[in-house]
Amino acid sequence: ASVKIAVAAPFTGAAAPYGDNVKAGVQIKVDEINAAGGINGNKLEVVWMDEQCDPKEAATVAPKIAQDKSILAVVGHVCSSAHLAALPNYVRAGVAAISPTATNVAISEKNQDRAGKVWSFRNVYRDDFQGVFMARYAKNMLGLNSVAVFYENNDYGIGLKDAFSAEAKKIGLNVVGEEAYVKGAQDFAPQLTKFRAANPEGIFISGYYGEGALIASQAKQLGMDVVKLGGEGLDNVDYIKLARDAAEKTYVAVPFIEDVASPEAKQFIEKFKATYKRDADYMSVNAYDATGIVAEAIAKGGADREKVREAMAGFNASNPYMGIGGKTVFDEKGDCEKPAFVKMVIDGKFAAAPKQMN
Amino acid sequence: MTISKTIKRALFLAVLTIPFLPFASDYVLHVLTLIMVYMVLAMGLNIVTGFIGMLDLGFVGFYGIGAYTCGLLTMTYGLSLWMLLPLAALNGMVWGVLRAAPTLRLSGDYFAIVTFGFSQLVVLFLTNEIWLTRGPLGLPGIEPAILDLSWLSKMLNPEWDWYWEFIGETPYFYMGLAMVVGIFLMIRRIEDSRVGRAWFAIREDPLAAASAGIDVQIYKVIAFGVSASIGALAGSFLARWTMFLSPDMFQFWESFLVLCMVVLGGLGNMTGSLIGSAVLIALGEILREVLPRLGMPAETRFIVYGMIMVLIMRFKPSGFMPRIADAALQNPIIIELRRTLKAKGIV
Amino acid sequence: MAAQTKTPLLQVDSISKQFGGLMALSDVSFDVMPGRIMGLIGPNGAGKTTLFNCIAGVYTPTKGRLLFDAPDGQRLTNGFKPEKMTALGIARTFQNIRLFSELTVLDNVRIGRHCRTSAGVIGAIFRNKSQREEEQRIVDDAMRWLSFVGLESKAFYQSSALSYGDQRRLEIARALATGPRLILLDEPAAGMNPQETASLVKLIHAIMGQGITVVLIEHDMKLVMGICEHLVVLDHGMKIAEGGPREIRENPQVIEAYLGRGAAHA
Amino acid sequence: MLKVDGIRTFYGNIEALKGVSIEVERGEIVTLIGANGAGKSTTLMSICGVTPPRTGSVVFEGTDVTRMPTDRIVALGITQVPEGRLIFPGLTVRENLLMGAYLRKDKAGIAQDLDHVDSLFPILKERRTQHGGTLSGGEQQMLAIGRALMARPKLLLLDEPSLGLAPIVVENIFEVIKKINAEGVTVMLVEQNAQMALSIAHRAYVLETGKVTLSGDAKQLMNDPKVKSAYLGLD
Amino acid sequence: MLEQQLINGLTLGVIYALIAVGYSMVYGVIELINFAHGEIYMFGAFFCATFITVLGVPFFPAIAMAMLCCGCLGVLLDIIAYRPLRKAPRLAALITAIGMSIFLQNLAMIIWGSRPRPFPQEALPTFFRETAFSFSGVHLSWLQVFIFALTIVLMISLNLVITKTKTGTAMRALAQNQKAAALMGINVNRVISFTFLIGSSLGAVAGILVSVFYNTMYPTMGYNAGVKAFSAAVLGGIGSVPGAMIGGIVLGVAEALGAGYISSLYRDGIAYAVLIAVILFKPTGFLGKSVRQKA
Ligand SMILES: Nc1ncnc2c1ncn2[C@@H]1O[C@H](COP(=O)(O)OP(=O)(O)OP(=O)(O)O)[C@@H](O)[C@H]1O
Ligand SMILES: Nc1ncnc2c1ncn2[C@@H]1O[C@H](COP(=O)(O)OP(=O)(O)OP(=O)(O)O)[C@@H](O)[C@H]1O
Ligand SMILES: [Mg+2]
Ligand SMILES: [Mg+2]
Repeated sequence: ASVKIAVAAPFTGAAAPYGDNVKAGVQIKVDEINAAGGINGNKLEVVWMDEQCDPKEAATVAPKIAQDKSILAVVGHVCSSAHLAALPNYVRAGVAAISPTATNVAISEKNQDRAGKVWSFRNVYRDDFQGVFMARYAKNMLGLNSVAVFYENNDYGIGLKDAFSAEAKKIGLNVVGEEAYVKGAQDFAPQLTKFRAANPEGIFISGYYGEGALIASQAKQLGMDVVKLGGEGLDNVDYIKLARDAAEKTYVAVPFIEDVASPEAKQFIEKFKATYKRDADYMSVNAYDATGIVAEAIAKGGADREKVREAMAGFNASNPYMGIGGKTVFDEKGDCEKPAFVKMVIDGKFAAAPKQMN
Repeated sequence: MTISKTIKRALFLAVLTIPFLPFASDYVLHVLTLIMVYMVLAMGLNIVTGFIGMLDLGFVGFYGIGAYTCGLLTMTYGLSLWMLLPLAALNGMVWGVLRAAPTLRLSGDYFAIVTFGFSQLVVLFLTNEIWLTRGPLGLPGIEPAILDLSWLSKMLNPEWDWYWEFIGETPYFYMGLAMVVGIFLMIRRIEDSRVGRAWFAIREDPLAAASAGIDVQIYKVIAFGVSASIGALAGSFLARWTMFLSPDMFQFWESFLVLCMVVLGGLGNMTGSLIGSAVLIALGEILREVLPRLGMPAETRFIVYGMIMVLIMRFKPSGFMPRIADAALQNPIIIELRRTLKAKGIV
Repeated sequence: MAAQTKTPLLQVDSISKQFGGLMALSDVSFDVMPGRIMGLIGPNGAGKTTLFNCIAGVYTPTKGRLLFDAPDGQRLTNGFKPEKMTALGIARTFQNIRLFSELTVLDNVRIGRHCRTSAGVIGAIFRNKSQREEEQRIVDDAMRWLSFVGLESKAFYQSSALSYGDQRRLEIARALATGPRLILLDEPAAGMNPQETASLVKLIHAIMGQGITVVLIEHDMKLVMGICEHLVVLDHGMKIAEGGPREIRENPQVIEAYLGRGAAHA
Repeated sequence: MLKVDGIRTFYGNIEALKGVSIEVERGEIVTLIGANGAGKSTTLMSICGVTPPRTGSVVFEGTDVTRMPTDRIVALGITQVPEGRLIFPGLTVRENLLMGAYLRKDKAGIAQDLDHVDSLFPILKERRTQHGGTLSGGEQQMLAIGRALMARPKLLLLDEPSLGLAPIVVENIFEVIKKINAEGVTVMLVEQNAQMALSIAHRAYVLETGKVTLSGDAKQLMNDPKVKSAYLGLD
Repeated sequence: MLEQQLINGLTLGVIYALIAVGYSMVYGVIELINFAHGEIYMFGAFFCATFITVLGVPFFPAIAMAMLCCGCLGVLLDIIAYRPLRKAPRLAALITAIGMSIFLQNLAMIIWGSRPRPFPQEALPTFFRETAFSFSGVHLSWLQVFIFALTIVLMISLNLVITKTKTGTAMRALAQNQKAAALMGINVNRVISFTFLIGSSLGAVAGILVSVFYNTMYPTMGYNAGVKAFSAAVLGGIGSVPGAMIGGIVLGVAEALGAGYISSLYRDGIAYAVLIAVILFKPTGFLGKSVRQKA
């Protein structure tokens, strides 16, 4: 016998790399579970649902998932807008979803049914948390006085930069400029040129690693040898590959770092490297953990969506889920708080920053 | 003639019963409703691209305008959908006419690129004017459609409460169906009229049309207006149906998708637009279902999708329904004329 | 002559038209009298079609005045758009046939009725009684003109499937359907054999019979000389002669520039 | 030189040619007359491979060209002045003429032929740099003929060359046709102006609804009562 | 800052121009907005990188090989997708182009994965990254100089080919009337294939240079590039090679100045606004000619 879960993520289209990261994490977890005899003797099966990070596609796959009663829970979606579009279906049909990556604050308000039950969880911290965290880190740990903010004009980028800028203002970190870019952009020179005139000590990159790397390298080309700061969106080895030496002096907030990682985490990292020939990033780690959370909830709740949800909601302070990305504890809104760590690029490699805040 | 009419009626009745059939899950109804949204869009676009022959690459702009008009007015003022539908359509029409002003002189691909730029500007506006649209954060939690006839029922019988919140796919399926049928009939009637003929004349030869006494500019503006209002209508339906909007839903890619539906169906043929939408949306979903069964990963879906599009065009280069102005042939006046001509032995 | 007591239907008053450096028409003047067939002839590139385009509103003349005796009195029509001219009562056909080729023959003529009818979008949607009656009238009128040019039996053909001669007739029918007082025919007999040309002559006489004035561009001298009462000859954008067929045929300048020795006695 | 044998050509399902057979000898002028829609233009297009016949064969100088692509047929020496002129509206008059000489490599010969065309149609020389599309109808016709001459064909197919031309030019055109024929170019001529055509042709074919109904010596056909009434406008 | 922004815009513009030429060429001949051109551009970059990393070919020969491969890919595209539609309505080919673009993009995703990759920098000449010129705080790398120079050379030679050679005139003739072109003895299919060959290999060059310049390539990169290049081509007057160059540069500079001085949020918006304004003012783009059919 087998139990099924769905993974809804972008496997095609412009956001496909993120789906790829998530898929890798999920696959490793699922293989591990099945190698260990499955969940209560049942094989864990995954239904992959491509939604291109497109809200319309997400709203189409969601009822498809919801109607298939053999699917017990959903890992996904990757993008907040897709998650928001899919959400009403999960709430209505009563199937729990856990997103490894969607950080938009609005999700916390739209994920309850009329009885107040939460149907959507996430094992990633919200934008507001890490924005505040990085602002403090920049000011207090790195001693920066002025930063420029470069953000991707999407829900993630805006949410993160808003939190960052607000906190910066509060703690006296001077934000000398805010500029936007769009997904897939390759040329950032005009905005950077503008920044250069204000002479900041650092650039906070509120976006993902693909564009982040280009920003770093183009800043260097323009002669801006500054500190780069970012959220977990920058956490991917491709960042270093693409930015090359311009990646040095980059500080990234991440939910976990190898140095403080558990043995399981280290094992995962090795396995990931062996399978995919690259370093794991936070998306894969979170996806791995999200799958673990779902699997444990199914083990507890059995083949019953409602019970699975209950089991997921049950990961609270007294009963945390211990994953490779650290403790996951859901609050009453399905959000979780996680410790944040800082990684930095040294000699072409990510390493734990010497100074950590907590 | 009469046979096809019977078939059409039977088909319509069959569609009506779909939600009660065993296979009609929420997913199926959702996909069918989605098809109907695209049917409306395709019909709207077909007016400009099929009837007057101007390549409009920015149609989705009106879709977005309609959706946000409806979404924002719902969220801020709680207006009823029944009021919003005409309002959004009107707003779409205003923008359609406004867009016409600068583009009337343009021809061919220059028109195409300006319309394209227009829709990009709409998306940029929706993305960047966060104070109004919440930008990329989108508009989550738009209220579903509500049908409130309690004022009427209270008058009839104080016990009754005719108040329905449209939850689930079935009511939207019927709303969508009503919209498709209504707009289809409406366009078919316009098509088979003085206005429609003027449009076709412009499509075939603008100079000859002008020489036949048609004010080309005005009829273009009318076409833009009608087309835009239909786009906006589809948008306002979408807003209350998906209950979530974000600017990304109105990227230019959507314009191309709708254009593909129109061309695949047959330029200038409304029935074709219906077929085109059904085929392209269904294709995506069928592939989603079929490919994994053939052991192909989710990533291959669009390889096959693209290939099938190419193949359809290869074997149906004029689309499924190549005939233009075919509504006219079903006009009773024309049928009657044909009959008398035949009786007189002239034809 | 009776015509002299009438006002001209159309006055072409020192019209010039320039394309870049090329004077396609310079200072051309003549009157078109109602109820007559007038011929416009001249070598290739003389500016005949350009003159038609000026009269019909496709081009705005660089200089000069066009006066049309519209139903509501004399109108200066310089710069009017083609649809306005059609509405005023000037219809035309094209030298290179321009039909609505994917539409049926009937629809081509129905479109000709456009400027004499009024239904709009709202009317089309609701199809009230007056609108239905108008549609019926449009069809009746269209069929009348089709049978007038002898295309009744091909009403439901796609117009591009017609033979060349029939396409020319259809263009004439479409022009007639606009209810003109003046019709401009640009080489209607081009590509027709003598038999077909003969039936075209009959058709033109019938058009006259409807009280419509005809101006005709044609290179078929037999036809021109046979039916035109009055001729204007253009060469290099200038009027070089005007008068009756006999006069023109013997005008040495016209023979030199246009007719050639052979055709002079055709 | 050219042997068209029982060709049948279709437009979709419409059979435009129902078995047409025509022979042209080297050095001849052969004319093809017939009513509108008889299939004259289609015959020429079938010879050139633009609308290849479904059955039957076209043999040119011993080469079977029935299913050859148009450009290779043209390379063999058949050039057509097509119905409707089909000049290139966006190219200048000069470029249009040079396109006619597309397959030729002899620069000197091309220059010489350009002069020749200029002398035949002086107006084209005047309009040298104007776009083909803005020429008057008759000028376009001259351009189309000039362009065909630039190819120095062995066999010239002319589809209604006198269409839309002033009488004086028509005379001129027929002179030109006679002249180039005398220079050794074989000509196949489709004309509505049957009288003129028959008067310069050696032999003629009459086409009716896709079939050859009459053929023979041009002078003889001119006196055929059927031809007289139907195509010459003489009763 | 202005000098720097102008250089930024110019760099961007030249890149747009480079992609736009391929568009413009194909458009000029068969009036097809070849949407798959963006994908050819992307394949160019991936081919070149693959030849370098997998086969160990040096940089410049790898460019030549990639050009050849993309040229062939373009020709193949024409033969299997567009050629059967020569007589079909124009939009049929457009839809086919869109379908092909979807197909190729997803094919690349399967072959090379969806993740962005760096260009194999080891293979590049080292002087590329060095500064060639600098004035008032503005630096130009040799790579930028190389891109500028190459683009200009390509433009000029291409323009000469199109306006001065027989094949070029044949291309334009073909664009206007294929039947007549065939009657002139022009091998229509061969000329079109030739156009695709040239246009696509130029697309490959563009793809390679862009991914070298930005050190990144990914399967969806053709999408944005295609849109911008198409806009540039229209702005300059579609079908005109120098037009594509001017269009690209105007667009690039408008973007850079817009982002630098007005608002980075409306960066693309400013580019489109300029595009629209120009077209409204000059309805056939900078160098486009409108051939009006005579009445
Ligand atoms: N739009 C235009 N731009 C430039 N020149 C033009 C344009 N239209 C016409 N011409 C030129 O003006 C002159 C007159 O052209 P027009 O078409 O009026 O001649 P026409 O008398 O009708 O000749 P035909 O008997 O050959 O049809 C021609 O030399 C033509 O080349
Ligand atoms: N493209 C086409 N599609 C369909 N039918 C066509 C097409 N071209 C010609 N025909 C038909 O084929 C037949 C022969 O046409 P063709 O043009 O060869 O006649 P023609 O003798 O040259 O006449 P004309 O004197 O009018 O030029 C006609 O019945 C015509 O309607
Ligand atoms: Mg003329
Ligand atoms: Mg013919």
